[in-house]
Amino acid sequence: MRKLNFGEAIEDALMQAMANDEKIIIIGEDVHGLRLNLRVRFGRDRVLPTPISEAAFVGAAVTAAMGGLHPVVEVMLVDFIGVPMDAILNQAAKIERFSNGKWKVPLVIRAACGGGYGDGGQHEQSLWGWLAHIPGLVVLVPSTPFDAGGLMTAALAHNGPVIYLEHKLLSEALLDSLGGGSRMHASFNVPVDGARGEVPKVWEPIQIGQGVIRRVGEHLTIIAVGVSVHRALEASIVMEKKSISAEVIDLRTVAPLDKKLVIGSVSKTGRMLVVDEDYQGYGLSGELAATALEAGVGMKYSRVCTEDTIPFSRELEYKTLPNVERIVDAAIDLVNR
Amino acid sequence: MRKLNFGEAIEDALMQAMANDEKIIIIGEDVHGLRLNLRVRFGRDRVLPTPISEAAFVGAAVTAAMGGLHPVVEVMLVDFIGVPMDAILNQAAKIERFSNGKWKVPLVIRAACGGGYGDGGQHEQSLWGWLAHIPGLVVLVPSTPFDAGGLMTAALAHNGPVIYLEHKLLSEALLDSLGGGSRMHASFNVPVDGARGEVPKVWEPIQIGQGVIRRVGEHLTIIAVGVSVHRALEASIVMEKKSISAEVIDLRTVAPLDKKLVIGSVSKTGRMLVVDEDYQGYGLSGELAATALEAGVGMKYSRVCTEDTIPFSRELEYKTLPNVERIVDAAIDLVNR
Amino acid sequence: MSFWFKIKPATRFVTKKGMQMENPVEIQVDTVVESSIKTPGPDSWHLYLEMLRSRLYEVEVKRLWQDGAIPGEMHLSMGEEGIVVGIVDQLIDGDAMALDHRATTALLVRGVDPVLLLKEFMGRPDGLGGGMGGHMHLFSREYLSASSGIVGSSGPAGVGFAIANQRLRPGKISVAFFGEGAVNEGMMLESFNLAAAWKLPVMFVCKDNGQAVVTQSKKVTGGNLLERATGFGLRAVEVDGSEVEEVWKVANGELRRLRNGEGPVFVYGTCVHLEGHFLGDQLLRQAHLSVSETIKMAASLVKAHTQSRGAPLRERTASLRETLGILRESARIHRSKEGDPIPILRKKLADMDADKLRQAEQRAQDEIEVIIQRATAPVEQLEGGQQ
Amino acid sequence: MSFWFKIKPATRFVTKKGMQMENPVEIQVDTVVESSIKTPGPDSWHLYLEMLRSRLYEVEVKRLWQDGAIPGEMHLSMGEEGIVVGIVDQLIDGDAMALDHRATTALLVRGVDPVLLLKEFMGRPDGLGGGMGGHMHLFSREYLSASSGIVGSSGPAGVGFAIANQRLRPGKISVAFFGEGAVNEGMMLESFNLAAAWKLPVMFVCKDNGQAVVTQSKKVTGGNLLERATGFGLRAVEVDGSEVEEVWKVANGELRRLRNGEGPVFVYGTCVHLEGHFLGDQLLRQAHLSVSETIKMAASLVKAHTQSRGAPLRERTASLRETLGILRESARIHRSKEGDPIPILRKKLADMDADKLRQAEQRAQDEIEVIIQRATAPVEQLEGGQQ
Ligand SMILES: Cc1ncc(C[n+]2csc(CCOP(=O)(O)OP(=O)(O)O)c2C)c(N)n1
Ligand SMILES: Cc1ncc(C[n+]2csc(CCOP(=O)(O)OP(=O)(O)O)c2C)c(N)n1
Ligand SMILES: [Mg+2]
Ligand SMILES: [Mg+2]
Repeated sequence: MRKLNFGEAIEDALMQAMANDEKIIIIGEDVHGLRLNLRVRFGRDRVLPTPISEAAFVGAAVTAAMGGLHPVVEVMLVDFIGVPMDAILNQAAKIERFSNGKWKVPLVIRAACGGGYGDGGQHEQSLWGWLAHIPGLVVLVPSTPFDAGGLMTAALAHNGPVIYLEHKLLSEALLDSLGGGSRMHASFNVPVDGARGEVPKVWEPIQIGQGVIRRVGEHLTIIAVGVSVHRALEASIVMEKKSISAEVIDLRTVAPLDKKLVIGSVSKTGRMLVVDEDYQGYGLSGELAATALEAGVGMKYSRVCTEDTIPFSRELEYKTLPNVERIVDAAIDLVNR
Repeated sequence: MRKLNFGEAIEDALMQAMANDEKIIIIGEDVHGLRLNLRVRFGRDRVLPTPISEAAFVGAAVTAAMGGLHPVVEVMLVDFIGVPMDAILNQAAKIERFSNGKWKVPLVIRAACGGGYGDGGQHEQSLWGWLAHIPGLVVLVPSTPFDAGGLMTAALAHNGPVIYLEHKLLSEALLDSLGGGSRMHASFNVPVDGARGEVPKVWEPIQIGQGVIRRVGEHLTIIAVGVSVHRALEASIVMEKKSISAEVIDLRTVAPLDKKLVIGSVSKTGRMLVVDEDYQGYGLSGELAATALEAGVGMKYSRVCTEDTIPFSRELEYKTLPNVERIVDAAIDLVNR
Repeated sequence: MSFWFKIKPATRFVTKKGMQMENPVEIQVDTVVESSIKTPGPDSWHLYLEMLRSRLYEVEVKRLWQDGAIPGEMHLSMGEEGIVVGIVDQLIDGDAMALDHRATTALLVRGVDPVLLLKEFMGRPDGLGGGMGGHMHLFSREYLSASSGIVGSSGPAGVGFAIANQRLRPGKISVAFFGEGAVNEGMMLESFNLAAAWKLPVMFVCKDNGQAVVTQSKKVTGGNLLERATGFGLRAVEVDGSEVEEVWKVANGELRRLRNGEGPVFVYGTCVHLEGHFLGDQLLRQAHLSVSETIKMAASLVKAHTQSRGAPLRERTASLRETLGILRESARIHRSKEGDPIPILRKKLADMDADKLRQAEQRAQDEIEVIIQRATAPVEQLEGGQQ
Repeated sequence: MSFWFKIKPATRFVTKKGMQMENPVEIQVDTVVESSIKTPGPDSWHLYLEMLRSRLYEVEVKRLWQDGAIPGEMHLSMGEEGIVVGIVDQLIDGDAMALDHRATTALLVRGVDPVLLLKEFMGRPDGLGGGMGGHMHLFSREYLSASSGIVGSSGPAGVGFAIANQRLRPGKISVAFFGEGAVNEGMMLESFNLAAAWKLPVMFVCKDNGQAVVTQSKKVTGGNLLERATGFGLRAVEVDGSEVEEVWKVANGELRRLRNGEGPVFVYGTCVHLEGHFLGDQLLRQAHLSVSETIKMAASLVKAHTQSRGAPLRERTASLRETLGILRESARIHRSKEGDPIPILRKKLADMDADKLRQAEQRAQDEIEVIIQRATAPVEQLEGGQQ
């Protein structure tokens, strides 16, 4: 198998999908620069740089999809998704329902997400659990190049609106431009297995709603997405030395949830530790608790999430985002309860 | 004590607060009609009808607050809050943090919420759990005239951004205009104790973050806000006949949660049933599960929420929103687990 | 193509008011007047009947709403038929429409089945959207038409349809309808710019009825809307919405330009709100208040006007006067019906051929009755027969 | 009032480059040139020094960023000093500022402590926002100044400050700064309308540097921005951002109008991006690519240009040429530094009094050094001394 960087994998999957399906177009700010290769290959008619008008171009992408295209509309950072939120909340997510299933909205909303490179609280949010609250949306968060390409392929095979989030710490080009990777002394805690890895020659879609067990363990189940999966894996190695055996689930899809996988693992371990870079309250971490309880699975439960606005200072940022120490501490605490 | 309707109680509380505090102003669409009494009393300088420009006037309300005013900015229906979402997500909720606590944003964002009068999926949402996901926001949802006035008073005493949601089924004027209450044959399942009730002569703030036990019971704890509180109470009476004794908690504040009250009650009953008119996934109902589990309280858990986009048809709408039958069924199921 | 064409099969039932349709005699509908698309000028008879049918249909919608058969809000398009018919009449297969909360006329004229539409208003499972959408959320994939209850959202929606048409159906265009209040909504303004920058085949149609709910739009709108559109690089033209033939003519030229890829256009038309903002509009009701209601409303107003602490008395009186002024103005427009496009054209046609007019009107009335009967028949009765 | 006035206590240290400040001799700062607020015309020396200090400060910011001492993105205001200084120099107590992602110059000129500011850029706990905000989220309650990283948000923010000032501080105004790219953002456009409708004392200042990240704004903007503003009922004036004195004069008249309650204004000024979009800007880097980088980038491009299935070859070449054109143009502007307001005024002053200029510049240089030293001193050393 060939190896690609995370961002390259996404581009590669898009390249293959766009070659096969003329209905796929890309819309977004600066895409003539950000997606230069796609623009050069597929032409200016299919890769459309926009004005800074997220409400209009995301709204337009919804009806462009209804009119027969399959747009990939880019909202640079998921932090900016409040700007075009109505188009997502009240249009994209609801039109299939309103039309009684007669009219679908095949649309990928792509955005960069996540923190850990010192860009402050308006540029490092995750918001996947927040978006998942809206019925009608699929929310995808890959953690490896393999999944990044496979989930983009799946998103483009899906006949409905999909939020596709690309973590900046995994994505070389984004980290370079937003984190200032060009300088000598900037250093980021990039998970190597997330940033580069093996990918198939021809992309196959990964089943939406299917998580994966990244590590088998006995004492507790750690559930995460994106960069937090790698933090959890790193923490698991630390725990191993303390004779704690952690199972690590990578959800890959935030909505719909892979309930079976979660319930199965937690039934076995009896403990759930959610590691979520999105805000803690009223989001993914709570939903996972409810999911197990609804299935009648009792458990001990803990979570390591982002509890408040992300501070700019690298030190405070480190403490605020889920990190290996916090995960290890929470796991030890949970196992000893 | 005098009695007022729900909407009158809010107006009355605003009337008293505005008389005491010149910094309070009202901003929003049609407020010269909707808040006519306030405008006549306090003048056109303090009750400002806007163009249909939610992003601008909610954004402006944030800096108006920072500049020394205490605006009550109205977003007619909470369904429309996607339009000015950036001002809430990235400005109002974050500025106190960004300024390291030096600059506060005393701002009330008022909106009508909730369904049950046949207005369709873009006009009947609740979204309180969704908003509560954003760190830095207080989210209030009163269920009685007493609480409506008391929580508005509290909102105006709070030195930070508050989302204040007014349920349309409780609010005569809103139901009249949006549900067409003027016609002969329109009928709505309005909870009488919510729509009209005793209120104090002089309004006192209700402690933000303090829920209340509306009914004491033994077998399970039902947790709700807004109209669902009344549905839960009605369901409790039905259950009583089946020898099920339900405790009913009215959270009143969605964020911050009254964890103590929740944990105390669930520790006692061992069962939690969340009744939430907001969407089920990744929201309040999950957060309540997590809250109890984090405190080490094991329990049986179930929820009756809005699972999908709210249909327009009265019949389908009834089935989709939490109703008494669904609550009773879920409670029986939970008690028999 | 007349709008009831979409009753499937395309039939008209000979029936009498209130008569049970046990064994209706089916007669193939002959369109009263041929579609005017190919004619050099507007066909006034045709346009009149399109407007009239929509009006009659909405009269029934109003009745059904008032009877409680239609839930929720109900915004009629009564008064804006001139603008809508003058444009939609000329749309063809592949053209798209992005609609606001007053979608009825546009959908009817475009050809959407009026029975399915009315059933959707009533929330019936056999309605256009299976009762899932309701009157603010109407979708016809066949006619590439979508409505939304979010003010301003028809701007981006029109742009999106135009993007799709530009690529998949060259020569086909999209039309976005909205009120003057929506032109202060950011997403609408952004979509003007986007359309201009990308030279999209979209016609933005602003139906200015002067009011947005209880707000007089002039008071909250800076500048002039035609200049505003021009400031985004849009071509901007003005029409008088009370003159459907004029609208038709202007639209005819503009549609040709659009189909030729000459870039977007902003069409600004004035019109009236004949039924207030929505049915049961408080403004209209308050203008016709009962004595007890007046006293009740007055009581709290009097209190607000006199209580201690507040604005100076002068200001209190001024603000009261202002709102009462809006009430009165609204009632005046409602009473005068000035600007209603239907009587204006009717007078002209009556002068031309009063007999023909009477007959055509009777036919339209009959057709509406059939539609209402079919739409209000119990669900069971139609199963099998309905697709 | 010169910008380093806010170092508390207002002192200047006699020091030499690199010297340790063990026992610095404190000298009361005498403002080099008196504030020009009360003078009938602009004080060119004063304006020049404001610009120069900001420039020198940002040169240091750039160095610190490149050294890794400042994390994240860093958008400099280098090149827009002419517009910013010409306006902010004339603001007074109670005036407010709504700022975008290039807030440095405005905050410095307004009087915010440059040491606290720089510390915030570095994310230090003793920074302006305790390291919580960072360079895109800068807040000074004292100066009613707030910045945000959300493009377009300074429009509504400026409006809100103006609402507060209109009520609480009559005669005090607000200024909103933003780029030309932000004028396509709906919230900005809405705020133009809101300001016009409510006749708010807000100055909207559009700093047009022609570019928004890698997008040439003209290509995605319909119409002309001055006409666009006029279409919202705003008064609109144009300035040349390379001529700070001209900016000052225009702003002087406009500020007077604003303070008199004559309604909002849109000030449109052209300027340049001297440091690309943000530090480390890929455009600038790609314009100065190393050989290996060029080949790497070229490899994927060559592939995209030649692979089967895709656009016709002509179109592929055209789109490649277009993007390379943007790169080249960006590099050209960067190299030429045309439009930079600082050398333009410097030349004039050098002709007037070269000695005075040299001395003033030396002083400015010294002051910046002190600021940098103080801002980069370890946190411990300052505790107690710092408030
Ligand atoms: C985003 C949003 N804000 C507010 C509303 C409430 N609302 C519904 S219709 C309307 C007035 C629209 O005025 P206009 O665009 O002139 O259309 P008209 O009703 O006059 O035809 C308002 C404010 C809404 N539906 N959506
Ligand atoms: C809502 C939003 N969309 C996109 C961005 C990303 N972004 C940051 S600066 C910028 C360009 C702004 O251009 P302009 O307004 O001209 O200001 P300039 O950077 O040229 O000074 C963009 C697109 C953002 N920060 N916020
Ligand atoms: Mg209107
Ligand atoms: Mg720019």
